[in-house]
Amino acid sequence: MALLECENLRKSFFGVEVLHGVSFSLDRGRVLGLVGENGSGKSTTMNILGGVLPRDGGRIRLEGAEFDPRGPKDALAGGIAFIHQELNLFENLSIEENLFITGFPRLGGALPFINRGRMRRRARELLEQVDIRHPPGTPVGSLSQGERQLVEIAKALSVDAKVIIFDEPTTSLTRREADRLFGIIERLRRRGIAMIYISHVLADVTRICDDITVLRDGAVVGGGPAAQMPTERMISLMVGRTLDQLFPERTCTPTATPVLEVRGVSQPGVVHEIDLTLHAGEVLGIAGLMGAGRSELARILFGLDSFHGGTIAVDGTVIEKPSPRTCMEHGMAFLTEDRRGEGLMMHATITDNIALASLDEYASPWARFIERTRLGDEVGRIGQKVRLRAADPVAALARSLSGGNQQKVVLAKWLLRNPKVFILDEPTRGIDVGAKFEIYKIIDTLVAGGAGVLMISSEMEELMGLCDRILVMNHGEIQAEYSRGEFDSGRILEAAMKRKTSAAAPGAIAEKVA
Amino acid sequence: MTATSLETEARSSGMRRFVRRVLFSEYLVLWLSVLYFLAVLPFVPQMASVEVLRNILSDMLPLLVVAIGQTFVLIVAGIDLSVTSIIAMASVVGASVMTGDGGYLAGSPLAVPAAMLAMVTVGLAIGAFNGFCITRLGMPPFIVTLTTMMFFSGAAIWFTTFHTTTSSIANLPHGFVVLGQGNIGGVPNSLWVVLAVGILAHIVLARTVLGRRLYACGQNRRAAAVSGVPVRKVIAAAFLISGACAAVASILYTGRLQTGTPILGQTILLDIIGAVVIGGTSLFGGKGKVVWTVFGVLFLVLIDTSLKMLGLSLFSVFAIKGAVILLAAVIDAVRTRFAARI
Amino acid sequence: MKLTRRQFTLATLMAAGTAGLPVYVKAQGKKTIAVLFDGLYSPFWVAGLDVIKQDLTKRGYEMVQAISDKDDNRQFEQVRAMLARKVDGIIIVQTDSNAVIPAIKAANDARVPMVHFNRPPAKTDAFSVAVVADNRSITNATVEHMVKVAKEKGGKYKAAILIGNLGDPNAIGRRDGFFDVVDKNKDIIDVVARIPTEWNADVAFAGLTNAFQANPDINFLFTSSDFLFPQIVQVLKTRNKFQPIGHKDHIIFGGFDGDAMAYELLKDKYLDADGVQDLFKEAELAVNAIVDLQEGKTVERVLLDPGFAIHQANLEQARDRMWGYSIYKQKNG
Amino acid sequence: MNTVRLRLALLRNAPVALFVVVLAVFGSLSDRFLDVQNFTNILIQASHIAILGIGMTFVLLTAGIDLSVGAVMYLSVALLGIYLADASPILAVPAMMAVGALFGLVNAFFVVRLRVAAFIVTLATLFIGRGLALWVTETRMVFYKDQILSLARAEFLGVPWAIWVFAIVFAVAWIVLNHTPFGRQVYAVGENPDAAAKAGINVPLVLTTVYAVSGACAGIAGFVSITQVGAAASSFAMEKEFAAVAASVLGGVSLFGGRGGVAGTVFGAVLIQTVQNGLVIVNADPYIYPLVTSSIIFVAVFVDSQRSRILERLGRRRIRIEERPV
Repeated sequence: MALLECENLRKSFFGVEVLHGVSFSLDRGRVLGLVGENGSGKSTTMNILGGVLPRDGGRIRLEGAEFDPRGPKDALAGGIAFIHQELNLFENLSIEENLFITGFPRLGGALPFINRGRMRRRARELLEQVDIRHPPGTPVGSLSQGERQLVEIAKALSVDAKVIIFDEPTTSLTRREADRLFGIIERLRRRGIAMIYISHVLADVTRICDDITVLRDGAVVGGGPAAQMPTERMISLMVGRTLDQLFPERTCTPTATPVLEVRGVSQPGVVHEIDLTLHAGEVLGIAGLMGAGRSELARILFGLDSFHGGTIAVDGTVIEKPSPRTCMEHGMAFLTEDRRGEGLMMHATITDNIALASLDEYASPWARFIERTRLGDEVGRIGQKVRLRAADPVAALARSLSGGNQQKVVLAKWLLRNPKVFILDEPTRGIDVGAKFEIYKIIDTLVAGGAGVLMISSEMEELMGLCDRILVMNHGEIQAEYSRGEFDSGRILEAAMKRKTSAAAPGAIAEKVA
Repeated sequence: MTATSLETEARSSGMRRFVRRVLFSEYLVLWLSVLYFLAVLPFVPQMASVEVLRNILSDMLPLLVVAIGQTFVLIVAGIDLSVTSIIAMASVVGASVMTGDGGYLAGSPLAVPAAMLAMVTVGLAIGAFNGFCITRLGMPPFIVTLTTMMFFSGAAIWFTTFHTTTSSIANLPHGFVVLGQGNIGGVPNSLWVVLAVGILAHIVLARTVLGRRLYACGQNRRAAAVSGVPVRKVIAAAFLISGACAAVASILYTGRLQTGTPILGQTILLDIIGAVVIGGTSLFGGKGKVVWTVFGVLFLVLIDTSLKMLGLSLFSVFAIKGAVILLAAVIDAVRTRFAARI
Repeated sequence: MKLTRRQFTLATLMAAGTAGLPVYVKAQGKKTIAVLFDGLYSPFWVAGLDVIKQDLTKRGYEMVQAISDKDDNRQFEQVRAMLARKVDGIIIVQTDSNAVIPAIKAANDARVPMVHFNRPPAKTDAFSVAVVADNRSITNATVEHMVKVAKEKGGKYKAAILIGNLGDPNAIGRRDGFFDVVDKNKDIIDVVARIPTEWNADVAFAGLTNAFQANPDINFLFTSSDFLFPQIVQVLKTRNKFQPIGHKDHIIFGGFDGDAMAYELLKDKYLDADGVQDLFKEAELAVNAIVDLQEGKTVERVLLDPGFAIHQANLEQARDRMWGYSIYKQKNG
Repeated sequence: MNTVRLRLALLRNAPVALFVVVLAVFGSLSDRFLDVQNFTNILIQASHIAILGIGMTFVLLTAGIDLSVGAVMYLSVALLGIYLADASPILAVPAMMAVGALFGLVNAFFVVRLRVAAFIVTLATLFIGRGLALWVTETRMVFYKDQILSLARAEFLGVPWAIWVFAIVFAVAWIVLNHTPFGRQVYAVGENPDAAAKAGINVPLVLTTVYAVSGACAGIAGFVSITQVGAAASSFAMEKEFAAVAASVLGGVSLFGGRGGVAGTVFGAVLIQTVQNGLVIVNADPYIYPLVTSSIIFVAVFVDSQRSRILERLGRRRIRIEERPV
C-alpha cells in the first residue's frame, strides 16, 4: 500500500478548471519529482495537499485513510509538511522559536509558559539532523538562505512529517548549499520519509528523485522511474513538443571594443583588486560559489555599495562618483538577484515598473511633465520586444505575473534606456524552462545590438551555454578566466572551490556585534 | 431553475451591477458624502441653503491644503505629525512680522508679503528639518515629526510671549485681512489659492517625474533606489511640500481669524490624517490621490458641519462623528473584500 | 439573493449608525439661542452651561450648544454654522479674545446679537456685549488675602503656583494676577515652583509632587483653577501637609473659580482664600443681555461681574454668592 | 575597524548613557533630584503611561496601532466613579480591565473581522469612547471615595502601591511576550502575517487578543491614574495615546511590527517622566518644558538610529579577511 495516494484531484478558480484530475502515489522512503512549466498545476496540486487550498474533487489517502486537510495546520498534523518557495520563517525570531512557533514545549507540559530548556535540547537535536551548527538561539535574520531552508526542513522533522513537499527549494541556494540540501534529502529518504520535489532544475530532479511525474495544463502527461526519464523526455513532455536545444544559437561574436573596464576595485572584507574588461557584443559570465563576492561586486559596480580603491569606466569614461544614477547615466543597467525586494514594485502596473528607470527621458524640459503618449508607445514596444505575456500588458499589476514575465518586466525597464552595459545577477532564477529560453534570446539580442552583458549565475550549464568568457570568483577575487573553447565544468568548479575559505561567516560577525 | 427565479436573478444582477459600480468607483467617499448629506437633511433642512454650502466650502479650504500636503507624505510611506505645529508657528511668526502692535515691519508696505514669505519659510524650514532627519540621519518619520510637533507647539507659545502680553497676536494689517476676505471674479481669494494648490498637487502627482518617483518610493524604496530614483531627495521633497502646505493653511487660518495664535490647529491632527486616510490613501505608502483627499476632507467637514448645525451636546457630537467615520471605513473595507472576490 | 452573514453584519451596522442620529425636530415658534463654549474642562463651565440652559428654558427659549475644544478656528466655524441656522442670539465663551473678532463681525452682519460669557473680546469696532469676570483682579484680591494671612503669621514663604494651559488667556490672567501680588512682596515670598499643568490633572499631580520633592518646605500654594483641588489634596496628603488652618504644617492655600469643593475646603478650614466668579450673576447678565438685545433695547457693552475673593473671614456672608455653595447645598440637602 | 567597534560600544550603551547624562545634569542643578524618594516619584508618575505603553506595545508588535486607549482610560474611570463608587479596589480593577478588554474586542472586531485599518478604527472608537464617557458622566467631574484615593499613599513592603501595579503589569507582559507561545506568536504575526497564517498560527485570535490586552491595560492605567489625581474631568487622559506611542517608539518598538519589547517601552516612559520631573525640580521656565522634553526624545532616537546604521554597515557580508587590519 502506498503511503500517499492522490486520485483524480480537481480544482477550479472562478469557474475555470485548472486541475483536471491529477493522480499519483508515493511510497515511504521515495522521492517523487514533480516537473512542469509555470501554470501546469504543480503548485495548485501541492497547495491542496498542504491544506492551503480546498479541493473541488478527487480523493487523497494517507496511509490508507481518507485525508482531508482543512488548513495548513491540519495537513501538518496529518504528517504532510510543505516547504514553500518563499520560506515561512520569521527573521525577528530565533531558530528554535521558528521551529516550534505553533507547538512550543511547555513547562510542566500544560502551563502556558515555554519550556526553554526543553525547546533548546530538541532544537539542537533537530538542527544536528540537518547539519546546522549555529546555536538554536541565533536569530533567523542572520542566517543565509540555504541555512534557512534547512531550518524549514528541521521544522518539518519536528512534527514527525511523513511527507515533505519541497517547492523550488534551490532557487536561492548556491551549488554548495544545494548539495548540502541533497545530502539531507538522501538522509531523510533512508529514514523512510517520503518527499515530493518540485523544481525547474531538471538536472537536480534527475539526480535526487526516484520517480518523476510530469504535469502539463493541469493534467499528468507522463511519469515513471527517474532512470527512464532523461531530461529531453521531461522537457518534451512539459512543453508538449521536442525542444531542439536549451540555449539559443548565439548570433554574434565579441568585438574588441571595451564597454566596461574595471581596474583594481577593492573593498576591505568584500572584494580585492578586481580587474575585468567587458567588450561590446560579449556575454561575460561570472561563476563562483555563493559568498564568493559575485553579487557584492555587481552592487559595487552599479554604485549601490561603496568601495575603497580602483576605478570603473564605461566606454572609456571613468565614473566619478558611482551611484545608481551616475552609473545609469553612463549607460549601465542592473538586474538584481532579489526580484521582489529590489527589482519590482509588486503592487504597481507593468507600465509604471517599466517606466521607472527612464522617467527623465520622457519628461518635458521645464515642468518635467511626463510625455505619456510617447512613454506608453515605447513601453508597449519594449513589452512586445521582450515578448511579455500578461492579461493586460499595460495595467496589470506586477504581482499578478508569473516569475518569467516579472523578470521580463525588469529587463524591459532597462531596455527602455538602451544601456551599453548590462549587469545581470541570476537572471533566470525561479523561472520555467520556456521563459528561460526567451530570456537567453533577449540576452543574445542585446549583445548582437552592441551592448555588453555581465552575467552572474549559479547554474553552470547556463553560463557555459551562453557566455563568451567566464570569470571565476572565489573569496572576493577573480580566480580564473576561461574562454568559450576552454569551458569545462570540472575546472570551473575547482577554481571556484580552491583555497579553503577562512572568512568568518556573516552570522558569526553579527553575533560578535550584538 | 424556474422562470421566476431567473427573472429575479436578472433583476438582482442588474441591481448588483449598479451596487458594484458605486462600490468600486474611486468616488465612493463622494457618494457616501452625498448619502450622508441626504440623510441629515430632514433633521437640518438649512444644510441645503446657499449659506451653509458656502460655509462648508470655506471650512474645507484650509483643512484641504494641509491634507494635500499630508497626502504626499503618506504616499512615500511617511507620516507628518508636525503639520499642526507648523500651522501654529507660522501663524505667530507671520503675525509678529506684520502686526501693528510692534511687529518687525509694522506699517511698512512690505509687511504683508514679507509676513507671508516668513510663514512659508517657517513651513519649509520645519519640513526641511524633518526631511533631513528622516533621509540623512535615518530616523523614523513618526518620531521625528512627533518631536518637531512637541518642540514647535511649545516654541509657538513661547514666541508669542515676546510679542504680546495676551495669548495671541492681533492687529494684523488691513491688507492681510482683506486678502483673506476679498475675491477675484466673485470667487474668494482663499478658494483661488486652494484651487491652485490642489491642481498643482494633482498635476505633480499624476503627471510629473516627481509624482512617479513619490509613488515609487512608497511602493518599494529599494527597487526605486536600484532604478536610479534619488530616494532621499524625493522623500525630503514630500516633507518639504507638506511643510509648505501647512504654512499655506496657516495663512488661510490666520487670515480668517485675523489673529496670529499659537494654539491654531493644535487639535486637528487626527482630522487631517483621518481625512486623507478616509479618502483612500494608504498609511503604508504607494497609494493616494489628491481627489481622494478632497473627498475625505469633504466627508469630514460635512459631518462636522451637520453636527455644528444640530447643536447637540458634546457627547453626541463625539459619538456620531466616531460612528460615521467607522461606518465609512467599514464600507470601504467591505468593498475591497468584494473586489478581491470578483 | 441569499443574505450572507457579512451582508447582515453590514446592514446591522448601517442601521445602528443611522439610529445613532438623534431625532431632531425644531420646536415651532420657539426662539433659539446658541451657546458656544470653549470647553467643559472644569465644573465652572459645566455649571455655567447648566445654569444658562435652565435660565433660557425658563424664559421659553430653546438652547443649542457647541463646544470648540480650545480650537479657535472651529469656534469661528461654529458661529457661522449657527448664523446659517438662523439662531436668534449667541452666547459665547471664546477661545481667544483676538480671534473671536471675525466671528463678532459675522454676527453683526447677520444681525444676530452676541454676548460674551466670562471673557471679553479684544478691542474692536464690531458690536457685542461682554459679561466680564476679571481674572486678574479677582486673583489679585485672592492672593492679597493669602499674603495678609502670611504676614499675620510672620516668617518667610516659599510659594508654588499651578499654572494653566499657557495658550489659555484665563490661565495667563490668573498667573499674572498672582505675580502682581507676590512680586510686590518679594521680601517674604519666594516663588520656587511654577508648575505648568496644561489644564491636565495628571500633569498637575506630577508637577506638584515634583515641586515638593525639590522644595519640601513649600508653604504657600495657589492653583489657577479649583478643578485641580483633588490632585492637590492627594499630593498634600502624601506629604502629610493637608492640615487645617492653625496646624503648624498648614500651607497657605488659595484657588480660583469658587466651585463646590472650594466651599468644602473653606468650610473645613483647609483653604485660606478662593477667587470666586459670580457664575449666577454672569449667567443672568448674559441671558438678560441677549433678551434685551433681541428686543432691540440698548445694552452696555461691558457688564462687569466684579467677582470677589472669599476667605475665612467673609465665608458666612459671601457664600450665598458663591455658585459652588449652591451646588454643595443641592448635593448635601 | 576598532574605532567603529568603539563607537558602536558607545552607541550600544547610548540610551543608558543618555539617561545618565540627564540624571547628571539635573542632579548638578538640584541636590533634591538624586534622591530615592524622587525616583519613587518618577516611577509613580510614569506608571500610567508605562502601563498604557505596555498595552500599546502588544498592538504595535503586530503592526497595528490603538489610538483609543486614552478614551478607554476615561471611559473605564467614568464607569468606576459612577457605578462602582463603593466597590473595593479588588473588585474595581478587574472590572475596569474587563471594560477595557471589551472595548478592545470591539476594536478587534473591526480590525480583524472587517479588515478596517487599525488607525481608522481606533480613531473612530476614540471619539465614540470619549462620547460614551461624557454621556456617562454628563460631562461633570467625577470624584472618588477614600478607599480608592488612599491607595495613593498605600505601601506594601515599603514600596508604593502604584509601583507594585506597574511592576506586576510589566513582569506579566514581559513573561507573556518572551516566555509564552502566545507572545512569540505576536512577534511572528507582526513580522509576517501571511507566513504566520501559513505556519498554522491562529492570526485572528492573536490580533484580537492584542487589542483586548491593550484595552485591559488602559483600564489598569486609568485606575492607577485616578488613585493619584483623585478626580476625572472631561479632559481626563486626553491625548494619552500619543504619549503611549511615543514611549514605545522611544523604547525601540517599531511601528511596522515585530521589533521591540516592553522593557524598551518602560524605559521610554521613565525617560520622558524623568525629564519632566527634573524640569520641575530645577524650577525651569514653564515655556521651555516642551522644548527640552522634545529635544531629549529627539536625541535618544537619533542615537538609536545611528546605532542601527552602523550595525547594518557591519552586518554587510564579509567575504574575505584582509591580511592587515584596516
